[in-house]
Amino acid sequence: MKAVSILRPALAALLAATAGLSAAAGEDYDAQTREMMQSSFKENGIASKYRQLQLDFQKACSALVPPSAAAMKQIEAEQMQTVRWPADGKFFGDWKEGEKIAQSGRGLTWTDKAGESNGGGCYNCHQLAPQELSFGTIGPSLHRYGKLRGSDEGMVKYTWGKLWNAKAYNACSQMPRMGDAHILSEAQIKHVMAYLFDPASPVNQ
Amino acid sequence: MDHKRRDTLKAGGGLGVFSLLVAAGLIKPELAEAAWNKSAFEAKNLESALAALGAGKPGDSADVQLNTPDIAENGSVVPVGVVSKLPNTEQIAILIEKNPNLLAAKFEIPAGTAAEVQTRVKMGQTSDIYAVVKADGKFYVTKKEVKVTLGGCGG
Amino acid sequence: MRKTLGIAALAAMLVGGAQAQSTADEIAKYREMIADGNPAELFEMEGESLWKTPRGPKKATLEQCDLGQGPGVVEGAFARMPRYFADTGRVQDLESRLLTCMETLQGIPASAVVDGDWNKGERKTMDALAAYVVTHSRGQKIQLDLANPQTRRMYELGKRAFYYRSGPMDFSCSTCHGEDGKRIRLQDLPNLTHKEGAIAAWGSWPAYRVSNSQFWTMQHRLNDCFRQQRTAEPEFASEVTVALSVYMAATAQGGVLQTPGLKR
Amino acid sequence: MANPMRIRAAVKDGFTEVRVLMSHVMETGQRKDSSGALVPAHFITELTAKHNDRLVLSAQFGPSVSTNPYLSFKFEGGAKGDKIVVSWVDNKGESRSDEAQIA
Repeated sequence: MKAVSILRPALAALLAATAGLSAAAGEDYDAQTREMMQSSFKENGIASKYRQLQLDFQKACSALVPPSAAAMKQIEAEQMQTVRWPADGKFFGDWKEGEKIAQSGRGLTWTDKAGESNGGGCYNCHQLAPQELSFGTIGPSLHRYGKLRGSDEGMVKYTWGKLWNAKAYNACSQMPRMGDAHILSEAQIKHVMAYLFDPASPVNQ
Repeated sequence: MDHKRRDTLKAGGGLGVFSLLVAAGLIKPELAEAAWNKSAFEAKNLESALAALGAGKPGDSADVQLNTPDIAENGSVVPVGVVSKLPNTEQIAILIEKNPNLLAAKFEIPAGTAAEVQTRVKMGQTSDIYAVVKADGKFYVTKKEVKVTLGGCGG
Repeated sequence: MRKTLGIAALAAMLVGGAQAQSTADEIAKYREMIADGNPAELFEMEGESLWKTPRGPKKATLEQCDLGQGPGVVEGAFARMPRYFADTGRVQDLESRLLTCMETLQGIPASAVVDGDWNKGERKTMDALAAYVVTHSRGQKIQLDLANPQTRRMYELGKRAFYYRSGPMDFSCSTCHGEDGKRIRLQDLPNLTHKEGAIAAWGSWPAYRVSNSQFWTMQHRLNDCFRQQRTAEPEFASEVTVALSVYMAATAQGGVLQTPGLKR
Repeated sequence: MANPMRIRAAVKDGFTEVRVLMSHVMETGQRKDSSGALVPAHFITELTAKHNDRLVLSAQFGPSVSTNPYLSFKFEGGAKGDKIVVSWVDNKGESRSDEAQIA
């Protein structure tokens, strides 16, 4: 109850009365929630109990009050350290493979098996190629990504970094850390890069 | 649940509904239909499906209306309604061109029943749906494309 | 209708152009066409029959089950759940309360459901029983007893669980359900932090899902949300599932139940 | 064993509208289970609907009809309290017959 504890008691009581749902004094709901997020879950297949523990930035971005601007900056700097640039200096693979990765939302659930290659799930949240009507809107439209943004070195590196670890650019981004969290391989990220930038890719039509 | 009636019917084994009803004296034999049209239901292309229905090359008719959405949110359940404005409509069939078996359902419309049915079909992919109607002994057709989309997160 | 307008407005706003508009209109038409004749009715009929059938080691029916409105009262019970039950000393959702009734009245151990598989055995029985009970709250207003301190505690835990990010994809419930007008692929995502979205969600589960022809309870719905969130698996009727249910139902307080629903 | 059908029938403007929900898996025979084995085809093949003793609709289904099939149609006449009987049989010879009264 960090949010309420800094309020003067009278104001807290007023808010409590208005909401009708406020905490009883002395209850540490944050700690109880952390305990519950362990005790209510069990391991199933590749989905281990370890997944219930939070990384520092996950914890900061879960609070009812968002982190301060300074805290966000610090998370972003830390996450930037995780970005691994392509070993051979090549940023682009095959856009056709990239399209398959963008379409597939599979992988890492307790019904998936270890060692299978994961999808990127891009269409879950983004519009990409215009002929695919089934696209999500949690993230911005990426239609004509390369065409609109160009493909100078800065844009290419920004996009690679964003795919590798979106938290390096926006601490509490909703986008998974595709490279850093081992969701996609380096080769898969190259294919997705080609899907975004290649002039022949349907994304840029 | 009426277990007794169900068991009675079950005892009929592989007999069709009609045979059972005839056997039970519930309907007169002359109402009994021919058995399930195996060749029509197992047809793998439009031409052979139409041939098995005895429809040959049906003519297009604006009096046959197909009521479906243009886009189905899920291919497992695609609502299909067929209305025939043709007098003496006696049969309505629904075919899905790109399904492994084209013919989905066939309805016999006795006198006094409206030439208007609604059901739900499965579609494996975006395809044309055909409504084939037999009226006054002649066959008519209308078709419409239904797009099948992927709805969820695919996880 | 709210949903129809939502997706239409959203598509127009984000994409512009006639194509997106017509997609939204046609999806709305699709939903309207399948709305009549919800196969959930088949599960409700089965549930009613199961409710009245003597079962388990004690060969008893569930007709004396107390869902909070007194033994045997089904009418309106779901509209007031989850709620605190003095006999178990816990806040229980419909499914966890049905577990209590099956155990105490019929002698069927909770483990038969908790350790079971979806769509099989006693979990399948649970689906049908839930379909039966929630049908008898259809059209009623969601009325949680938020004055109860135990229920309030569960609300606070549920709210925090809703924002709890973890796992390889850093997701929480709020990733998908924290803003208005979002969708995954073509699927509208209700904003569960506001009343309207919470009513759309809590008020239409449990539901028949056309994509797999199954009837899903809220326990099943939440389980699959966590699966897609890439967390470990929540135990059936565990504290987190009840806490999230209290959070959703409390946010939807006063809204009208349309249970059982019909979903993609 | 098949579960009961849900049959609703109501008179409107001189017609009786009948809506039927059937409980059936409607397996196509093309689907694979989690172990990769084909699930055998299992679907309703024939259906009849009768008003009192008069046949008002007969139908043949293939495996493309959706799981838990829905059907609606209407016929002339019919009065409140009249009996509607719907019967089906599937490709495994299982069958079911249920009745309802016109509301």
